[in-house]
Amino acid sequence: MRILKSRGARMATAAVAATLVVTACGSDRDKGGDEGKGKDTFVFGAPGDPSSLDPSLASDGETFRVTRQAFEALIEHEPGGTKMVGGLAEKWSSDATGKVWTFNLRKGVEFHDGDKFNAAAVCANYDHWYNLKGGYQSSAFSEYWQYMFGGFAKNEDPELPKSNYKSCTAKDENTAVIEVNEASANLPGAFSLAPFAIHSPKSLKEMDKQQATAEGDAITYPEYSQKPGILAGTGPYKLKSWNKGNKEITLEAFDGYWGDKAKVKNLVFRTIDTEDGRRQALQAGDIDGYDLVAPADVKTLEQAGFQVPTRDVFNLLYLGFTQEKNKALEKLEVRQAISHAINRESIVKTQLPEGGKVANQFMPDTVAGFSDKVTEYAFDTDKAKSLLKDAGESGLKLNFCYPTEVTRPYMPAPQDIFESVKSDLEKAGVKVNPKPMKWNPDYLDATKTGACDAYLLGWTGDFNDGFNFIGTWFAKYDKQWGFKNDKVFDAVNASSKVVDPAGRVDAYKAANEAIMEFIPGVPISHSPPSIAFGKNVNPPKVSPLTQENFAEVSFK
Amino acid sequence: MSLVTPNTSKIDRLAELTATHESSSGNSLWREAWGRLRRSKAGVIGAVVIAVFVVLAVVGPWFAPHNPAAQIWRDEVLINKGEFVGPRGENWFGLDHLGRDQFSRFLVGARQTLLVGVVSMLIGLVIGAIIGGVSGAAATLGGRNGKRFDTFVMRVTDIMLALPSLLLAVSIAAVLGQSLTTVMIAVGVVQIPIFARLLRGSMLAQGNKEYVLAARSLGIRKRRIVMTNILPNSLSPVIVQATLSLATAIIEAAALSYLGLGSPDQSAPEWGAMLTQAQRFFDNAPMMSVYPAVGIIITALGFTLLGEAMREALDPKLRG
Amino acid sequence: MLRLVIRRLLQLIPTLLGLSVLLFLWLNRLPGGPASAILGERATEEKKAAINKLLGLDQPVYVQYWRFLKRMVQGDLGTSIQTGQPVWDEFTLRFPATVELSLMAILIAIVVGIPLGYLAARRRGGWLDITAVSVSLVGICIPVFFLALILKGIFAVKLGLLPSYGRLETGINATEVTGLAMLDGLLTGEFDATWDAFRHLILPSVTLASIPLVVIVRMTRASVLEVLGEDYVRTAESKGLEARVVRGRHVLRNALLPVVTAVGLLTGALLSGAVLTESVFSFEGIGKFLYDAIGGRDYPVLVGFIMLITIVFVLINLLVDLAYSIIDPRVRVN
Amino acid sequence: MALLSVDELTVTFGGRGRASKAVDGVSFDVDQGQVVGLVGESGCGKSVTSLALMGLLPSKGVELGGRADFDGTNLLTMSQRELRDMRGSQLAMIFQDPLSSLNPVVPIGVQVTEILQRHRGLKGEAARKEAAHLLDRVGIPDPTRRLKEYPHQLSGGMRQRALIAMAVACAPRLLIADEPTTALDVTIQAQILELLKELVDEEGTALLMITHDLGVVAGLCDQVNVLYAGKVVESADRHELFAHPMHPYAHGLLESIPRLDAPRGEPLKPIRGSINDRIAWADGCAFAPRCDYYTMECLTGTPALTEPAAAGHQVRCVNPVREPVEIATLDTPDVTATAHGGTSA
Repeated sequence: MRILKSRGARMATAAVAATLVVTACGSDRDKGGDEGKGKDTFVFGAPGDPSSLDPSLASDGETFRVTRQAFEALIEHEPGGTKMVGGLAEKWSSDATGKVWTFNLRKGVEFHDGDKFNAAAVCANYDHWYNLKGGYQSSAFSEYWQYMFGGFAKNEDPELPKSNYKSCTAKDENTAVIEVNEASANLPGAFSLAPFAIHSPKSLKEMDKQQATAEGDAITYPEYSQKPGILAGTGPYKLKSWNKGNKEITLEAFDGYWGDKAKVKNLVFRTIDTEDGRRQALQAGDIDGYDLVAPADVKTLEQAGFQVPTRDVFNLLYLGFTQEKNKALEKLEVRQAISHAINRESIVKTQLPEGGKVANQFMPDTVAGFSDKVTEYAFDTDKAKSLLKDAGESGLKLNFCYPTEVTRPYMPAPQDIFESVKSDLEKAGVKVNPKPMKWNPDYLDATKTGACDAYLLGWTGDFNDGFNFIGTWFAKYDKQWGFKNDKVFDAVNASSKVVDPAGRVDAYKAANEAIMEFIPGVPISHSPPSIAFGKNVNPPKVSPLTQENFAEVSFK
Repeated sequence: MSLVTPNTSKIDRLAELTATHESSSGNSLWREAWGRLRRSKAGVIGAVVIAVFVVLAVVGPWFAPHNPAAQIWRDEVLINKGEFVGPRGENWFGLDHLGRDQFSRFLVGARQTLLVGVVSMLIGLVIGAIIGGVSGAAATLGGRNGKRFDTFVMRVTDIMLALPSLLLAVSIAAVLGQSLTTVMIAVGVVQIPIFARLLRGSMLAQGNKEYVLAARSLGIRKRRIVMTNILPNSLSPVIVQATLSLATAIIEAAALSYLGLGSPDQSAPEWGAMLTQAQRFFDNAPMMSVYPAVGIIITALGFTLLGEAMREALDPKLRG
Repeated sequence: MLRLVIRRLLQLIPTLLGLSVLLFLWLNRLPGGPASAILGERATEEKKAAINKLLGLDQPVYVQYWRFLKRMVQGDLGTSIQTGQPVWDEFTLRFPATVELSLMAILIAIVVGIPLGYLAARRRGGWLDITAVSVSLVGICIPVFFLALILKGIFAVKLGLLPSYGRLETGINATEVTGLAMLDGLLTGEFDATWDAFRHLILPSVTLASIPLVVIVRMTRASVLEVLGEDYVRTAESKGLEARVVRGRHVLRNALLPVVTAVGLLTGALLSGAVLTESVFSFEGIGKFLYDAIGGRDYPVLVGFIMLITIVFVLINLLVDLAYSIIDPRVRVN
Repeated sequence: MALLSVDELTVTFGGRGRASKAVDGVSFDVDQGQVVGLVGESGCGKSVTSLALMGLLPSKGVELGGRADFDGTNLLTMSQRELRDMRGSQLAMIFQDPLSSLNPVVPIGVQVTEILQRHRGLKGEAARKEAAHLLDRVGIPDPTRRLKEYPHQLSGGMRQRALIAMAVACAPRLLIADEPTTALDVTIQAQILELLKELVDEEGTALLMITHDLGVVAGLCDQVNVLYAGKVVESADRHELFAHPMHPYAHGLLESIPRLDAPRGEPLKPIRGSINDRIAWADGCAFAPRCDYYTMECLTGTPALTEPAAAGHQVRCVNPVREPVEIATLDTPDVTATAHGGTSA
C-alpha cells in the first residue's frame, strides 16, 4: 500500500498551504494607521461597556465617558484640571446658608432635537429625577441622585432617606434656582456630575413614558437608554448608534453646538476589555486611542511613537483595615507598624506610571484641604518590628484580600501591588494569608461587609472637594473599616457642615490630621491613569477626573 | 510405524531447540504492550520528557538558588519604564516583574505543576472510576433497576460533558474561593465524567466478550465475574486516559490562572500562574513568558505522547 | 427516523426539568449575589437588601423556582442582571458570533486535521507521524490564551495583516439576517462585510481550531490505522484500483465515520475554548459573556444558557445520529 | 512454461534482529488452467505467500526473496504501478471472510463496477449492465436489485459470490482463492466450490487454492503443496498425496479427518501440539516437536526436499511415512461428496 504515499503527502501539503494562503491574504485592506488626513472617524478603545445612554441611570465611568460627549451639566471642569468652571450655567452662586443655588444660564444653546435650552429645561430635568418612581427608585438606577440628594418626592421604600432636594424654579428664561433643605459639602460639586447632565424637555417627556422594570429577578433598563433616538442633550456630539454585537457606540458631530465644534465627524467608542487587547489594537492601528494603559506598556508605546499623556493624579490607593475582624488591628501600634513596614516609595517607583506619588493622607494634594502636617509613617522595617513587639503582636497574621483581573485608575495591577506589600509585611514578620477574589461582586462584597483583615481599595474623586474623599469613608461607622472613633467622625462631619469654603478647607486639614493620627488604613499612592493615542492624533487635554472632551480631538 | 524409542538425549536436544526458537505465545497482553510501547518513538520521547519533568519537580526545588518568593531585587525591575532584568550570572533565567529569581520560581513551579496535574487527575480518576465502575457493574449485572441506574448516571455525565468544562471549573472556583485546592478540585471534577464514561463503556464492551459469556455459562456468579474478569480487563483505557489527563489538567490549570482563578500563593506558583503573570510583559520581556510556556507545552506534550503511545500499544486493533 | 426524533425531543423535557432544579439549588450556593454585582463599589448593606427585595431574592427558593418555571413555560428567560437586557436578546446577539467562530474553527480543524491524521496513519511510527501528531498536540498543549497572544502579536501587531479584535471593522455592518456576519453579508450582498467578518474571524478561529484539531487528527489517525488493516481495503487493493479510489472510497469513507461522532461531541470543548479566545480577541460571543455571568452571579443568564446548551447538545447529538445513519448504511437499517 | 513459477520465495517480517521468516524458500508452479492447492494450518505461511504474489504485503518491515515469475516476469520486483495494472485484470484474489472483505458502506454495485471501470474502461450504464451480468453469472438472483444493496443486506454465500464476481470480472489468468469457503456454512461451501470449479473450467483460468481443508483439496486440486512453518514439506498430485502421504505432517492431517466408517469407539487421531511448538528450520525439522517419528537426525539441519518414492512426489523428511492412509473420500474425489458430504443443488 505504499502507492498512496505521494498522494497523501500532496493532499496534506495542499491543505496546509491553503490555510497559510487564507491566513496571509488579508493584507490588502487599508488600516488607516498612519494616514491621518481626511479621516473622519476617531475610534477609542474603552475598557468596558456603558450600561446606559442615560447617565442619570448609571454610576460607572464607562457610561459617563460616552454620555459626557453628548450631554452637558450645569457646571463643568476646566479642561485638564479639577477646577469648576461654567458649563450650561455661565455663573452660579449660593446664598449664605448654602441652601439656595442660583444659576445664570448660557444663552443660545440648542438641544440635539431642536429644543431650546433654558431655565425651564433645567428644572424639568431636576424635577424629573426628583419625581422618579417605581424601579427607578432603586439605587441600581438612581445611585448618584440618592448619593447627592437622598430620596425622592415620594419615597416608595420607607428605608430611603428624606430628599435633600427641595425645588427648582425658573426665575426667568436664563436663571434657574435650585433649593435644597440642608447645606451639603456635595454642593456645588453635584451640579457638575455627569449623571446630572441636562436633557431636552422633549426627550424627557418620552423618557417619562417608559418605566424601568424591576420584576422577576433582574432589572431591565428602559428601552430609550439602550438605543439612540429619544435622548437629546447639548453636547458637541450627538448619539448616533449603539451596536451591541460590535460593542460599538457611534456619535456624530453636532453642527448646532454652542461652543467649539467637534473636529472629527464621527466618534466611536469600542469596548476592548483587556489591557493587552487595547494595546495591541492601537499598535495594529485598529483604534486611535485607549484608556487605562498598563504602566509596563507606557514606555513601549512611547518608544514606538504613540502618545501617552499622563493625567494629573486625582485618586488614592489605600490599604484598608477592618479592625473588628482582626482584634490585633485595634491596637494603634499594630496599625502604625504596618504603615512603617510598607515600602511605598519602592512600589511607586517600580510599578506605577510615571507621575505617581506616594500618598501620606486620604486625599491627593490637588484637593483643597490637603494638610502638610499629618503624621508621617516612613518606611522602616525595624521600627515596624519593634512596634509589633511592643504591642505583643510579633506573630501577627493577616487575611489579606486583593482583587484579580481588574484594573482601576488608582491601581493598575492589584496583584503586583499586593505581592509587594505582602513581601514587605513578611519582612517585618507579619504573616500574610492571600485571599484573591474576583473584583465584582466577590471582592467588593467582602471588603464592604468587612470580611477581610486587610485589603486594597481606592477612589477617584468625582469633583474637587475634600468630602468626596474622606467623607466617603470616615463620616460614620462603616463595616468596611469596623471601628468607632468619635474624634475622627466628628472631625470629618464638622468639615462638611462648614458653608464658608475657606473655613471648610481648614476643617478638612484638621480632619486629615486626625485621620492620619488614628491611621485606620494606610494611604499608599496616587497613580496617574495613563491614556494613549495614535501617532497621527492631536489628543484632547487629559483630565485628572478622566473627563476628556473628545471634541478637541483631531487628526494630524 | 517406525518404532523409535525416545531417548533422553533426543528429548533434551529438542527441548533446547524449542527454547531457542522465539515464541510469542508465552507473552502476556501487558508484556506485549510494554514491548510495543518501548519500540514506539513517541512513547519513548514522552517518557523521557516526563522523567526529566518529574526529577525537576521532585528534586529541583532543593537546588533553587534563591527564595522564590523574596523580592530581593525589587528595585531593579522597573515595570513602569519597561526595564526588566534578563538572565545573568546570579539569576539564570533573569528576574520576574517583581524582582524575584525566575529560575528558582521555575523550579518550584515544576513541583506545583506536577502536584496540580497529579492530584486533579486522581480526583477525576478515583471519583470517575467509582461512578463509572458502579454504573458499568449495574449495567452488566443487569436487572431492570441496574439498567435504569446506569441510564440515569450516564444521563448526568452526558450533561456534565455537554457543559463547557472551563465554565464548570469557573463556577466551582466561584463557590470554593481561590486556592490551589480549588484549582485541583475544579480541574479534577471536569475529568470525572470522562473517566466515568470510559470505564463504563470499557466494562460493557468486556461484558460482551466471549470469555465472560463462557464464565457465565459455567455458573460463576456475576458479581465475581465483574470483579475478577471484567473490571481488571477494562482498566487499560482508563490508565491511558489518566496519562492524557495529566496534560489536560496542566493546561486547564493554566487557563484558570489566566481567568484569574488560579492559586493565590505566588510564593509557589504553578507554571500557568507564572505564564499568566508574565504574558502581560510579553513585549518587554518575552523570555519571562517563554520559560513557563515552554515548560507547560513540553510537559503536556510528554504526557500526551506517552498516553497516545500507550493507547496504541494496548489497543489490539492497532497492532501489526 | 421520525420516531427517533420525537422520542429524543420528548426526553428533553424531564432532562430540562431536572436540570433546572439542580441549577437552582447550585446557584443558591454561590456566595455574593446579584445585588452587589449591580451596585459595585458604592454598595451598602441597606442598598443591597433593597435590591434583593426588589428582585424577589429574599423569598424562599421554591417560590423563586416556581416563578422562574412559570416564566420559562411562557418562553421568557428573564433579564440579564449585568446588562439589564432580556436574556433572550443577549443570546441572539452573542450566540451567532460564537456559532460562527466555532464553525470556522471546526472547518479549519477538519481541513487540516483529516489530511494530517491520514498521513500520520500512513507513515505510522515514522518521523512524519510523530511530527504530524506532535504539531496537532502542540496545538492543544499550548495554553489557548498564550497561543492567541502570540498569533495576535505576529499577524495583527507585527505584520498588521489582520485585525486584532472584534467581529467587524468600525463602520462596516451587515444587515442582520442570521446573525452570522459572513453569511449575512452574502445574503444581503454586502460583500465588504463578509470579507471583513472573515478577516476578523481568521485569528480567533485558528486559535480555537487548536482544540478540535487534535481530536480530529487523533481520531482520523487511529481510525485510518484501523481501516487500513481491514479486509475490504485489501480487497480494493487486490482489484488493482487507483490509489485515489482506494483512499477515498474505501479508506477515508469508513475511517471518517467515528470522526463525525467525535466532531459532534466537541461542542463543550469548543465553548470552553471560546471563553478564552473571545476574551483575548474581544470577540463579542457567548463564551466571554458567560464567564462574566458566572462572576457577576447573573442567574438568569446562567440558567438560560445551561438550558439552551442542553437543548443544543441534544440536537447536535440527534443530528450526528441522523448524519451517521445517512453515511453508514448499516445503521440505517437498524 | 508454467503460468506462475514460484522459486525459493522467502518473506521476512520485521527487521534488525527480530526478523522472522513467514515463508521460507517456497517453490511451486501453476500451469495454465491448473488448480493447485496450498495446504496447511493457520500460521504456516500460505496466506502470506498469496499476499506476496499479489504484492499486497506492506512495504515496510517486509523483505521478499526468491522469484515469482508470472508469464515470464517476476512479480516480486514489479513496481507498484505495474502491479496495480496486473491486479484485478491478470491476477485476482478471493478472500476468506466475505463480510469483512466487502466495504460495508459502499453498495455492491459500485464495488463491482469500479473494477470494470478500472481495467475494462466500462462506464455508466454499460458498467452496470456488465456488473448485473457478472452477478447473474455467479448465481446471484435478481442482480439489478442486488447492485443497489449493501454487503450487510446479503447472505454469506451471496457475499462470497459477489466477491467472486469481482475477482472474475476481468477474466484474470490466475485466480488466488484464500480459504474461500472457511467462513461459510457447510452447504454453501459446496456451492461456492462448485461455482469456482465451473468458472475455472469455462475460462481456463489457473487457480491457486489456499486452504487448510483437505476436503476442498480433494475435490478441486490437481496438484497439492503441503506447507509447514513456511516451507513446502510435501508436494504431489492429488491422487498420489491422498494415497501415499509421506511426510508425518501430511500423514497426520489426513489421519485426523474423522471417518464415518471408522469403528465405533476408535479414538480420533489429532496431531498433538500446535504450530507454535516448533524449532527453527536451521536447527532441524520444524515439525519434530510434534512428530511421532522423529530421531536425532531430524535435529541436525534443514531436511532436504527429496523424491523417495514416486517421481514428482517430493517430501522434506528424514523418516518419511511409508504406509498409506485410508480415508473415505479418497475414491470419490468430487466436490459433491467431499469429506463434509455436502451436496450442491
